[in-house]
Amino acid sequence: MRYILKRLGFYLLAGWVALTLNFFLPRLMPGDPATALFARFRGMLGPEALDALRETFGLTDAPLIMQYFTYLGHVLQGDLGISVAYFPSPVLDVIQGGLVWTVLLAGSALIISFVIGSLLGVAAAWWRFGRIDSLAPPLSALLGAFPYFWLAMVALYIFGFKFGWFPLGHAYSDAVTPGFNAAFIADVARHAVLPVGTVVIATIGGWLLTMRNTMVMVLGMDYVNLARAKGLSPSRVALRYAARNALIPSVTGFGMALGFVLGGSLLTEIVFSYPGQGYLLVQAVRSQDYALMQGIFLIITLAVLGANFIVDLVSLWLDPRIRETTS
Amino acid sequence: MKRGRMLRGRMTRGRRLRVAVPAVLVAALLVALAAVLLTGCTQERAPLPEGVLVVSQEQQASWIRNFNPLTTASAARWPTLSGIYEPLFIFNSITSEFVPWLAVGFEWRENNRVLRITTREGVRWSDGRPFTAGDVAFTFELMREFPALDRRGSWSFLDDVRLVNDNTVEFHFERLYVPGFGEIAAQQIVPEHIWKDVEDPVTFSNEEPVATGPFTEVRLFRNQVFELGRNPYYWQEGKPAVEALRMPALPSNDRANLALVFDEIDWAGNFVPAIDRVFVDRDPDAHAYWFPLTGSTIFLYANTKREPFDDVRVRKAVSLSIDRELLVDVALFRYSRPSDPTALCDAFASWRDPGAVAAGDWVSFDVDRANALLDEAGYAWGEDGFRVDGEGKRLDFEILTVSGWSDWVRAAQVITRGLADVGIEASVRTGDFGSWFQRVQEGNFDMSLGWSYEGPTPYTFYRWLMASDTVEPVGEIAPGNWHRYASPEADRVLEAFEGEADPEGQRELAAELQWAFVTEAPAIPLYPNPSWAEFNIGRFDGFPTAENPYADPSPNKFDRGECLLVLTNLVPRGQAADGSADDGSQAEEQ
Amino acid sequence: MTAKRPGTISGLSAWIDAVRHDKRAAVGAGIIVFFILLALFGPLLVGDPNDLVGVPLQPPSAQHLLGTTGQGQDVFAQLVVGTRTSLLIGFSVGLTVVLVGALIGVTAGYAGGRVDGLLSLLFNVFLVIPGLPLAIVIAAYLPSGPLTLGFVLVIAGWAWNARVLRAQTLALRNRDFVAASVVAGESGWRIVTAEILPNMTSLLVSQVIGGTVYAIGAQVGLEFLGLGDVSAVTWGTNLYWAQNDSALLTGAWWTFAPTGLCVALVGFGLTMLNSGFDEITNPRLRLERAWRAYLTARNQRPGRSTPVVAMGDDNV
Amino acid sequence: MSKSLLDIRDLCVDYITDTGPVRAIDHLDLIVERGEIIGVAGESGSGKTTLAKALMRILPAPAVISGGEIIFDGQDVCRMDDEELRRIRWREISMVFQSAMDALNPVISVGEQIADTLLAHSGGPAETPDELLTHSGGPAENPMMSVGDQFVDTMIAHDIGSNEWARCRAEELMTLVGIPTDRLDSYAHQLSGGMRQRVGIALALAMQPKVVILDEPTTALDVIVERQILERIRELQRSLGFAVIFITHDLARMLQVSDRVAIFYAARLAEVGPAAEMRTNPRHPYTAGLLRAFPSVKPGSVEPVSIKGQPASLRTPPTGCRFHPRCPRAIDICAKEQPGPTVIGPGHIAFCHLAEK
Repeated sequence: MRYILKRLGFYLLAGWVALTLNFFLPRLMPGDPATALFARFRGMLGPEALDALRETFGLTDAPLIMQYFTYLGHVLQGDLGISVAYFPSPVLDVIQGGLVWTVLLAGSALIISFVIGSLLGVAAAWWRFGRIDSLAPPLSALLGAFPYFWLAMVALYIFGFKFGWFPLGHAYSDAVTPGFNAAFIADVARHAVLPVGTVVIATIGGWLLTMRNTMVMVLGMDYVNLARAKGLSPSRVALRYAARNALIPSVTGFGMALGFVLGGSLLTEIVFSYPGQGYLLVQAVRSQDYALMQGIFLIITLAVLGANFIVDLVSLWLDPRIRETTS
Repeated sequence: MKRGRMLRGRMTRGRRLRVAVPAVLVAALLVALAAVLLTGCTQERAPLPEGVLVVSQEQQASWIRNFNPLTTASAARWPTLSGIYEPLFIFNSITSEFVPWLAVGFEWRENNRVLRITTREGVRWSDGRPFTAGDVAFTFELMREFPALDRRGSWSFLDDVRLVNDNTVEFHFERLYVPGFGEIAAQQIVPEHIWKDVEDPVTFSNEEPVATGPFTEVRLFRNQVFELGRNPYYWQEGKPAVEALRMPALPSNDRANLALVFDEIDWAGNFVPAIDRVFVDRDPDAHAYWFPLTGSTIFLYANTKREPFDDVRVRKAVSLSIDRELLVDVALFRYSRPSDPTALCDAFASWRDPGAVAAGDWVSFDVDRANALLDEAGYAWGEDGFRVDGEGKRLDFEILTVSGWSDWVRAAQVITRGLADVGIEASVRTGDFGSWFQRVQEGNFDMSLGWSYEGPTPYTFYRWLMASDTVEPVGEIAPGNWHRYASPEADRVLEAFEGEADPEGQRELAAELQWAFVTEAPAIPLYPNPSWAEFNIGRFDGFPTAENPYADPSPNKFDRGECLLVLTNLVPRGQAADGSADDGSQAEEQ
Repeated sequence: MTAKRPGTISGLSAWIDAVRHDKRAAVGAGIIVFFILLALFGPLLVGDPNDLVGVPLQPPSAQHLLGTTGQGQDVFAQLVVGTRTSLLIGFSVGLTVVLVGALIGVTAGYAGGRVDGLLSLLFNVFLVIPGLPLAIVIAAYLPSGPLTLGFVLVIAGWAWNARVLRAQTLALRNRDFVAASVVAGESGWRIVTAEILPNMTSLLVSQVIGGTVYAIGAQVGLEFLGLGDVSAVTWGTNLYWAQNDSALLTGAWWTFAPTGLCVALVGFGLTMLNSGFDEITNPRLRLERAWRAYLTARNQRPGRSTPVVAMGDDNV
Repeated sequence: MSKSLLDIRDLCVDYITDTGPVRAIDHLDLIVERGEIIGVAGESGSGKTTLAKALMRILPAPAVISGGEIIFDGQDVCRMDDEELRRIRWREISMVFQSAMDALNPVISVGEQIADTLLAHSGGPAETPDELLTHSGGPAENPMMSVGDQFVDTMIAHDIGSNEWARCRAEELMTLVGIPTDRLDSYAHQLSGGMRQRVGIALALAMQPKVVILDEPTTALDVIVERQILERIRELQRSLGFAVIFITHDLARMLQVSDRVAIFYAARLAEVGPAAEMRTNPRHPYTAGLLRAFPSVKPGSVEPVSIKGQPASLRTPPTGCRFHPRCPRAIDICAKEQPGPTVIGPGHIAFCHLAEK
């Protein structure tokens, strides 16, 4: 319990740091976002119109520290400001629609690549010097070295454009009605194959190598030797004794990889015009929609923090030692 | 022992659970993968529904529901201005005419100080309430009260708007400003009975629009796609023939082009490279385009507040060094042609003055004359093959363009080569749109590519090229006239233009403006921009073409409601009542 | 006191060893050397990559080895010149990331106590804040250019190194020879520079390599989004332009395929170098390798139980 | 067919390194009789643990068995395939590892680890319940009596091989080694060092093997706990009748416990003989040295005297008798010729040129 509270405290702190970064970044950077924001309206609008807009966007001349507290207050109430590009929609409304797709894309890619990669890693270590072990690591190192979005472009070009096996983008086709029905789910799955597939291909090697290396180490441990000496069946030794322990560092790494994979899947989203946060973020950057940009960053960060917390709970379940050391 | 049994139970459950969870996970994964592969290989692309026009104009990652036609803070949804709300008159840039729309007529009074507009009778809002002149007056009053809604700056020349009766409204001008008619004519009108209760029309997102246009009913709204159905009370009998508009969210030009090529879009306004090969050849019966040269004119702006561009001879020499034929070839896949000396695009073809065209001999490619002009201006050749100024400083400049705008970047590179031949070193400097726009607006550049501003008459075009009152000091934001050129001659003509309501008189003044331009060379015209328009003629009939140029074909011409001309003219194939029905049904079956 | 202690991992010489004895390390080193040479001398051999040399979107031909871009530039020239800029940014960011990580990680590990608590908290927080979105947001505020790019990559990437180096410092700190120096009253700075850092050389080099892999990947990603200086010629901007010029639509695979392959090859080479090095310096892995070779030579395959080989001529 | 339980003949074990194989057990001959406790002693690196793991063929890479035979109950372990090995492991021959902390899976409760073992050999231990009863049918004061009753209970209550059965068996085994049954759900790190080692013993006894290898089972423990555990092992051995191979570097302790003792030096057997005789009449100078280095803990014993010099390197072993560089009585021949076995008495053999005299 104390462990959970401690981790929770850490994530709250990290969340606060992200919030603070979010607030001060635009204010510390050269150039005034307010000016940039209005550059494009100038000439089209009179000074009165500008002032009216200024107020609408909540840009004031209050002291920085006051602005900071106002900002924190707003964020706590779920008010992330108003998007410029999607004026006058609140940032939260703009983000909401895309979040589920990003979570779906990054989440399923992460889980699939984690499961497959880890299984392959277990296999490579277990049949050490076997075929999997000699082929998989260099191959996955090579695949992992390709930029996600490049793989996405190639996959889209070959399977979408040339062969037409998969749709060219979007999360589902316009023809189906979103909802819990088979047609929609199949459609979403079909649209997810290429984006998820490319992220999986790019990330699977990381899991494979991590798992393989830890597994090789664990296989040298006495408890695995003992398990073997006990005459347990090979699969039981491999999975319950070796893999189970080797999994712990991977799961810890899972939390950290999350942010990384999310970043990569943002790029993939752009290639597939997958309606998640990725394209939205880039669009926000291009249209200098700072409020939206910060909002997306904040939401992504919070999502990653939340996922990390879940990972912590999982490793708590996986590794009884954690329960002890902090209680 | 009791405790032992309890523990025993727990352990057993735990064991089973730990075996079961991975098994279920793996099974689920396998099933998902299999399902995905199967569906992936078997499912074909679903054909588009009949009668629904799929349009891609805005490039957005996802849609946010907002149908506010007045907001300035961001671009309104494309159909908000081109299908939902309607203006008083629509300026047809192909025929250079104002087409009466919600208004049927106008009349200048009191020495062109009062504009009286007669509104159309029998028009109804999409909720069935009648449209009246009161709605027009209300809309303008709303813009006066909330300046953030006054997108065209109408209240910079208006003094008052007065309702005369249910179908007449008077605009009282603060000063003599006949071109203001264009701004008033283009204003989208909102219903008073709805908007009078809106607390803050600036942030009003107007999710269920009530309007006079052909498509007002939001049939579907998702972040990926939305559809607008027909207005049940549309004032044009039997129109629109199109059942609904569908807007898929396509985030980029590239993505929209893919959708276009794969028949997922019926009407788009994108730049498509090598369009004949990439688009038309894939399905010549359905894929068509028409790129009339009615976009704005693309200029090379030289900062006239900086040496040596304050010298007209240098500006003309720069112009003469440019091989515009090569430029349109390399930069634009030959979609355009070199600009003519008056710089007017084809929307103003009827305004061109042949004399001025002949006099503007500096808008051509002639390296010798360019060199002669530079010699004359006193820029001698230096030792390294580039010219130097009076102080011996080499002539080297930056040409600004926007990164990602590859036509511009390529154009700038062609210009660089031409300049090198006349002894001027130029380098292309690309920046993101924001920083580029900031620099040109503040006049912080040597040379830059840029667009022009067009109105219904050449008045707007030349005003933003030459008028003194558009010149801002360097360092301050100027919405136009980034090259900061002031022509007293043009000022005089422009002022006369502001008071001239007679078309013949306007034509004479426009010729004078053209003469001023070709004489003073305030900016260097490169080419008229095409008005991009691609369409699927297999599914819809009635798009404007070179053979039937009844309106501008591009969905990009939505700001002044021009797309309404096209939308109300389109007929789904197979439903066509006229002779084209037969071809249509054949195309349908393919 | 600067001499290396027995039992610590040796430094650079181990790398040379790795390249000489490990196939993977040799392959990796070969790839990297090739690209470094290409970066150094390649640009001298090709023309100006920005020059419009021909009709846009020409497929590969004898005249243009990798065809032309959507703007009519030579793809090969762009690739070669891009190698220089991308590798330069990649390696310098890789180096900086480790320097920053070492500064903070070693300080935390060595100082301990409250300093450690604070610094650890700092890098742990940075570790959980997603890097690429952070980099995108910061890059959006700064003027685009290589410095901005480097800066955001360092901000988003240093924490991992700090964490690893802190752990390593802690481990070294508890070693006898460091403890002895502490007792002998040597200054903290001296202990860090003379005792701790030299004993981390190979880890540091490995981290620089890892950091470079990260930097090249992230840099290409950011530039692909148009957050770099799009007028510069780098691998990332090449891909950005390819996408921008409708490479997919026009079927111009040659505008994006070679660049992506180069990015992957460099990343692959660096990774191979690192893992080959690991194989050599990790005694366990090294012994297993020898063991396997021994068994293979005797027609035996490694199995689950201790192998039995016939008593041969190899009496000790 | 040998009557001995375990007959090790000419066994060689090599560790493969970059620079070639290093021999960790060099031509070893050793016999283990049924039900006896044989102690194996020697300095670290002399090949004791290697021997233990080699017997079960669980020596990990980079080890290979490069010769010899390990005849267990008439079958050569060296000729067995994985499946055959799996069948004899733990049922016939089990082991208590040096550090129970490392040997216990940290993420599975000790109860599950015991249950795992039981379930791996479906059908339960080799003995039938009847045999089990006769096994535990010792003196009345033997604590095994009650345990034996429990065994029967278990068999009646549950099918052999079911989870419930395994659980009950695990509880019995815990009781057997003197750990409260509620610790079954504990994890290794939650137990004290002594308890962990007892769990290790419980594990080793789970399948009622014929021989249990104890690899320095008490190294990490304090003297009192060590004594308790050794006494427990002794008791169990007497009641259950398994043989024990007891590996330690503490010769004095070993002599108290063992029936016979084998002394290793630098991968070779130096001397082997009955414990009593070895204590009083060591014939190898190394054995004598060890005895002085680990004097008996009994009161009035002399101060320990360590053997001078470094243990021999296996990579570059000394020629001739490997102990000669450290041997106080070394003569010329010691450096030249490897000494052969010299029979001192019944079962007492020394490998020393001076042993005969």
